[in-house]
Amino acid sequence: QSGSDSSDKSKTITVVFYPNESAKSFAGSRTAIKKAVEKATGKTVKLQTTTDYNVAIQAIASGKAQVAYMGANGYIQAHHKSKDVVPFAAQSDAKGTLKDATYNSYLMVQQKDAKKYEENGKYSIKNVKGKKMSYVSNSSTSGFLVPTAEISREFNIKTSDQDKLTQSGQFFSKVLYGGSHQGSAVNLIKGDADVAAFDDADLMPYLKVTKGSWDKVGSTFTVKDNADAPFTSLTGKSVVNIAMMPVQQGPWVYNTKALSKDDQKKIATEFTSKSFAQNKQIFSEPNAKTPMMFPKKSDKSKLVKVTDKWYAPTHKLVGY
Amino acid sequence: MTPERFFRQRRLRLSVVLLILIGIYVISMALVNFQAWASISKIPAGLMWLFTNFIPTSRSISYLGPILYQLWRTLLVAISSTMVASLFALVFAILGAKTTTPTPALRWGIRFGASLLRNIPVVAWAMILLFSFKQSDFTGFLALFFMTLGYLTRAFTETIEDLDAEKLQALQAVGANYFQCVFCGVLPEAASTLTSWVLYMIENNLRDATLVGLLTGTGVGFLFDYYFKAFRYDAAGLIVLLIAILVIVLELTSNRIRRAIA
Amino acid sequence: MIENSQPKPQVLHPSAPPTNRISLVTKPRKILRGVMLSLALITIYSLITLNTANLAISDALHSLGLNLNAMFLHPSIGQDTWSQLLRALLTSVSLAMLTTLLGALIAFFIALGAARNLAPSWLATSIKAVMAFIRAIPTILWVLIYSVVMGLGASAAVVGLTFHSVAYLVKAYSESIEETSADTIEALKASGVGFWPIVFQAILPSIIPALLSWTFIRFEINFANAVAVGAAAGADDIGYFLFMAGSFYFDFHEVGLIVYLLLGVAIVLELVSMRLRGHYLKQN
Amino acid sequence: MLKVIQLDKTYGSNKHSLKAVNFTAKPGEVTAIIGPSGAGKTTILRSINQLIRDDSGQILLDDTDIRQANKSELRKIRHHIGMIFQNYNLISPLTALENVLHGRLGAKSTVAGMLGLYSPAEKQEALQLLDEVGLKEYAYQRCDQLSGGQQQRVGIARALMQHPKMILCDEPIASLDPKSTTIVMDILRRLAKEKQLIILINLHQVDIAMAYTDHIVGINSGAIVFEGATKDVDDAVLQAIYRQSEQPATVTANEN
Amino acid sequence: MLKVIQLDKTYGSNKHSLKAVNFTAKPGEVTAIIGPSGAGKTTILRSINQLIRDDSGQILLDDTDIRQANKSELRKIRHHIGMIFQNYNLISPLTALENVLHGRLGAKSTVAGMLGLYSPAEKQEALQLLDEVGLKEYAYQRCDQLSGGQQQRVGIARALMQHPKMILCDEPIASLDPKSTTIVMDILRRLAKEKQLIILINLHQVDIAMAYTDHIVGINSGAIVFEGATKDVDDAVLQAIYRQSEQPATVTANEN
Ligand SMILES: Nc1ncnc2c1ncn2[C@@H]1O[C@H](COP(=O)(O)OP(=O)(O)OP(=O)(O)O)[C@@H](O)[C@H]1O
Ligand SMILES: Nc1ncnc2c1ncn2[C@@H]1O[C@H](COP(=O)(O)OP(=O)(O)OP(=O)(O)O)[C@@H](O)[C@H]1O
Ligand SMILES: [Mg+2]
Ligand SMILES: [Mg+2]
Repeated sequence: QSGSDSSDKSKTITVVFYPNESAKSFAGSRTAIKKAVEKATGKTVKLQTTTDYNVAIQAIASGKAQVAYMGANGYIQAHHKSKDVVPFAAQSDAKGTLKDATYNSYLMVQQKDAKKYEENGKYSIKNVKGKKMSYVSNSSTSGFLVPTAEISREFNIKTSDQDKLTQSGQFFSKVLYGGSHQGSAVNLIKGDADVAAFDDADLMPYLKVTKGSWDKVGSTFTVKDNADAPFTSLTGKSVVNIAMMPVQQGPWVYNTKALSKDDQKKIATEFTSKSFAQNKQIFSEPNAKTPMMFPKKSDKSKLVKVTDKWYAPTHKLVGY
Repeated sequence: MTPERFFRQRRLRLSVVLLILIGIYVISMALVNFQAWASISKIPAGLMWLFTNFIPTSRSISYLGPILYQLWRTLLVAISSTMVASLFALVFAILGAKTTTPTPALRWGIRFGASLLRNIPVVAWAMILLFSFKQSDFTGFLALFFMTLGYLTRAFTETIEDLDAEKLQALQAVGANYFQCVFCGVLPEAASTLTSWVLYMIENNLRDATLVGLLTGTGVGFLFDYYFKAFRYDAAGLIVLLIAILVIVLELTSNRIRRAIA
Repeated sequence: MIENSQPKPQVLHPSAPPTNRISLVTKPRKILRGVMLSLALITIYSLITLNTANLAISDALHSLGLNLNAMFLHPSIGQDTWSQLLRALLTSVSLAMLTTLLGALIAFFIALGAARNLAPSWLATSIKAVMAFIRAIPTILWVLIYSVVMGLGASAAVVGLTFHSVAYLVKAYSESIEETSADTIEALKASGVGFWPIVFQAILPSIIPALLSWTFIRFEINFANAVAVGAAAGADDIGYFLFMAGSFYFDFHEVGLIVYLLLGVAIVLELVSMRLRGHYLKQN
Repeated sequence: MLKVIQLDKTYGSNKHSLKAVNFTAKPGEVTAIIGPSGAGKTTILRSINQLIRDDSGQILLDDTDIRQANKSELRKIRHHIGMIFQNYNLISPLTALENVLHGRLGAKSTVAGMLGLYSPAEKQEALQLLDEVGLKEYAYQRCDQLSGGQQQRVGIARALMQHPKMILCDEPIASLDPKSTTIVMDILRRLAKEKQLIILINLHQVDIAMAYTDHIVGINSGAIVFEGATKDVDDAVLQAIYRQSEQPATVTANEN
Repeated sequence: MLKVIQLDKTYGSNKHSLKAVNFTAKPGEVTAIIGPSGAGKTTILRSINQLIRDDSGQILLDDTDIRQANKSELRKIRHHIGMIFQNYNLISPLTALENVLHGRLGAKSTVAGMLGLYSPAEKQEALQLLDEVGLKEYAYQRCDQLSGGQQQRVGIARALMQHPKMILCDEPIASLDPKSTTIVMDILRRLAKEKQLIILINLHQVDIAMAYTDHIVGINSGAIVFEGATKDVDDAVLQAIYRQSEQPATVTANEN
């Protein structure tokens, strides 16, 4: 196994992907990344997909994998386990900077119930207490961590009491887990939940904006007429976002103990280079049929250098 | 036929079996790229890692209340699903066992059905049940019920097939009919084995809580998942410890019960 | 106390109570009934308190019908290719075979120490307790542990899954060993045969049918486990495709197809196991 | 009256176990089947109540052919045929009393039989029978805790519990001591006379056969070599019955 | 020379199965233990090779007390004691030949024993022994396909395969026909004489005991009631051996 000896001199470099980025459709992007790393370092690269967050995080933290692409929350966890895990690149915003390098997590309600959460024309989450809540899964950043943090802030719940938000019959009358962003949305649209948490990226294929925009609180979203399973029987139903939280883009990280300084530099340079951003296998064209790993919002979209400092907001959310 | 030839044939057969097994081993090792020695040498390290990371701390003791409550709920679901499933399994097993089946066609049908239930993967169960039956205890119960039914039907069938056929013949010779043979012969003869299977399945269902956690969002399986994914390994370790204790207690009780009814 | 033509000994009648009511209920039976009754009561209690989330059965069944229809009546290959799927299926089968083979081999020897009719009872009890503990640790945790110490990949999955196999098979094997007739073992003991020859010449041949059926049941479980957690360790097996199709793309059709593939393997297995068992059980 | 006509039986394909067996057993008489080990004695008995299906022939019990009976008829017929086995074949986790009561199963409704509901009279009778075979004290003991001889006697009581027309005994006294042997053979002979039962016994002990039976069927390698009154059995006859067959038919080393 | 001195044995707590049993068996002689069913015959035999641990007493074989032997000594001693069981106790999925060869296991190294490696001479001898008990044709048949009598003879061959100093037989002829009985008893008697073996046989058939043995031990309810030369056994002695014990000791209906 490549990672069996985690010294600087390791001949192969293992790159591990989160379940999300392990998707089959990103196979092309993964291969392109492999080639890029091989070209930069001259070493053999091994790609490793996984279907379990923990496994990916432990792999990079323990140095069995040298490079990983993770979510912001996962990075914080990995960094907490081992300070050797350091971010070196993240997806930029449309302007090619880190300023708005975020995506959105929502708390949504059904359109017919939206009124109940409106006060003087402004939506708030004051009324979510005692409702039926649907999360994605307890390992999700945008479908769990960020929403619970938002609710805790609103209701002044101490960190040590946050477990209350996760189980039925405490803060919420009922807590459901959709298992995925889609599943959480289905819970809401079917009426099993009153409030649901999910993000924009995962629902874009199924929902269209019918009022407002993806970036505005109080917008209305409707299930597309040609939506695939599990939305096939739910077409035309509408939901409203009553809260929107920015989530920081996840970083590319390496384990500084397991990767030589030289290789670290070479990889960071390659990833943030122009040619990398122009690789069509990695950054999808604006209207490409099959999306690649990173969407090209504009010409300036690219990977930019990041440090642990930039993730301070997420550090704060997680609590360490 | 001389003894020499006989034993040569024996040895030949044994060697063929061994060769096949070694072949399977080598081929699958190559196919999945498994490194035997490197892996075996890492086993102690893994155990060390487990014990250093998953030791419950004083902090995790404070979670004891909710964990015990969920453990209790899970135990209830495990018991009830096993009991209901074992009723059905018993009927299917009697109808499906070679020695007691009314018609061989039924036997194949039952074996096939049981195999189906056992081999539908967790992900598929989740898809089948979750989208239709919502996330609730009942859905968890259903999933456990079906899986248990698959295993118990097979186990019961084989238990019954292993009984001494002559003893059943003694009852047939008395003129007992099918049901009487079953109730007065098969069941008493197999009772202790069947009971130990039921008790074992309860234990198994208690452990196999991942699926239930997924389907119900409650239970000790959910809690484990929650702590595990939140990297609160001490609490997850506490859960494992409690499950282990409960499983051992169950096993001891089940041994005592088996001895008492044997 | 054989009764015969000789003068009947007086003492025979009175010892038993006047037997107007003869009860057939013996103590073990009372215990069995007690156990069954309490389990039944627990079952009823938990069924009553079961949270059904106000399930509308007709809706649920309707939707179940739709899903099953999509899965099993309209399976499709989705975005994958047959060669990808079959290759992954082969990996899963290999994983299961490896873990079963390793597990069975290791478990057989440990089981000798865990069988009460062969080993001292303190040893048997402690081995069984350790095995119960190993079984209590979820499979995914074993896989995680070994991906941490060995790195991601199939090796971690194999070692992780093997742990459970061993723990399970030790229990199963040791109970089979305990069931071998004490008399046959005694017959060899009586001629001064030592432990190992008895194990291989008497016990092993007698319990082969039981071992076979346990090992095959475990193969099935290992196959299911390989599918469920193999992908977590990056073993690139059919579990990865199932996870993608199921939890990622919600492609009921492809899930259906993969389930069919898995069932195909299971049925081949079932047939092999039935034939082997039949071969060893045939007496009459 | 039991008439066995041209009974033939082959196990598997390589061995003729019964060859055109013909004999008759009368009510009120004890008939012994004697012959060397492996001659087919057990096979004959099991064919009579169709525990094994023979290949051809007729088995007439009071002029109805048992071989032609359908399933439910067979059950009724079997209820009138008690059987005592070489290996006892008791349901071991149950008590002696319950095993004896099993003799009533054939006469009970399905449900009553399933649930083991026996009338007080039946229980009393079972106890009485156990007493008769000298096992009263063991009525509530599990059968697997009894000695071989004790188990055999439970089996006899079970057969008697059926109120049978005919009793088939497969070496019923093999594990009994002489005293018990006397008792059992006495009971069987008395039953035959008093209730006009047909009693068919496989025996190894020629002396017992000579002392207790009325009619003897001698069998060797699956073929009847003698049938007649016990008093007609002389040394020549015994010689014929127990003669070594030259070559054990077509038996070959089974390679399995 | 086998000397059993003050052997006592209690099963569980409610029953005295052997009470101060004393007797002697000499090489070159066949000694029979006779007594009613449940008297404790089997218990004595199993105590002798320590298959059941007795409560107290001494068992001297050539002046070494078997009861004092440690584990490996016991194994060696046992290898010189052949045993033939009431229920045959063969390993049923194996062939007759293999079961006979098991008699050599006690003399083999662990590894050779584990793998069942037998020398050609041993195999030849096993076949020879099977021939002697009349089962040559069945050497390659699975034991569970043999009749009771056939299985019993395989058991005898297995004991002979041990080249024993002493053979313990628990009702070895219970399921044998008279012819086989004669053969087996003849073999045993011949072995006793030729090889100066100690042969101890539990028997139910008094006539066989009278015809084939030199020495008789009579037991009733766990106590020796007679020991002496066979020729000294008369009706009074038999009466005493098989007499009804007044009250079956403390046996009560066991609710277990
Ligand atoms: N299930 C079977 N399969 C094959 N052969 C069998 C089977 N049962 C019995 N036989 C053979 O049929 C023949 C007759 O067997 P059977 O049991 O009737 O003999 P038996 O006269 O009762 O002998 P014994 O006195 O030893 O009990 C024997 O040679 C035996 O090997
Ligand atoms: N394992 C046991 N537990 C309790 N009691 C037993 C056990 N084995 C035998 N006994 C009792 O001990 C007594 C002697 O039994 P044993 O088997 O030695 O008799 P036996 O003389 O060989 O009888 P048989 O001629 O019927 O074989 C019997 O009353 C029996 O019920
Ligand atoms: Mg027979
Ligand atoms: Mg005995």
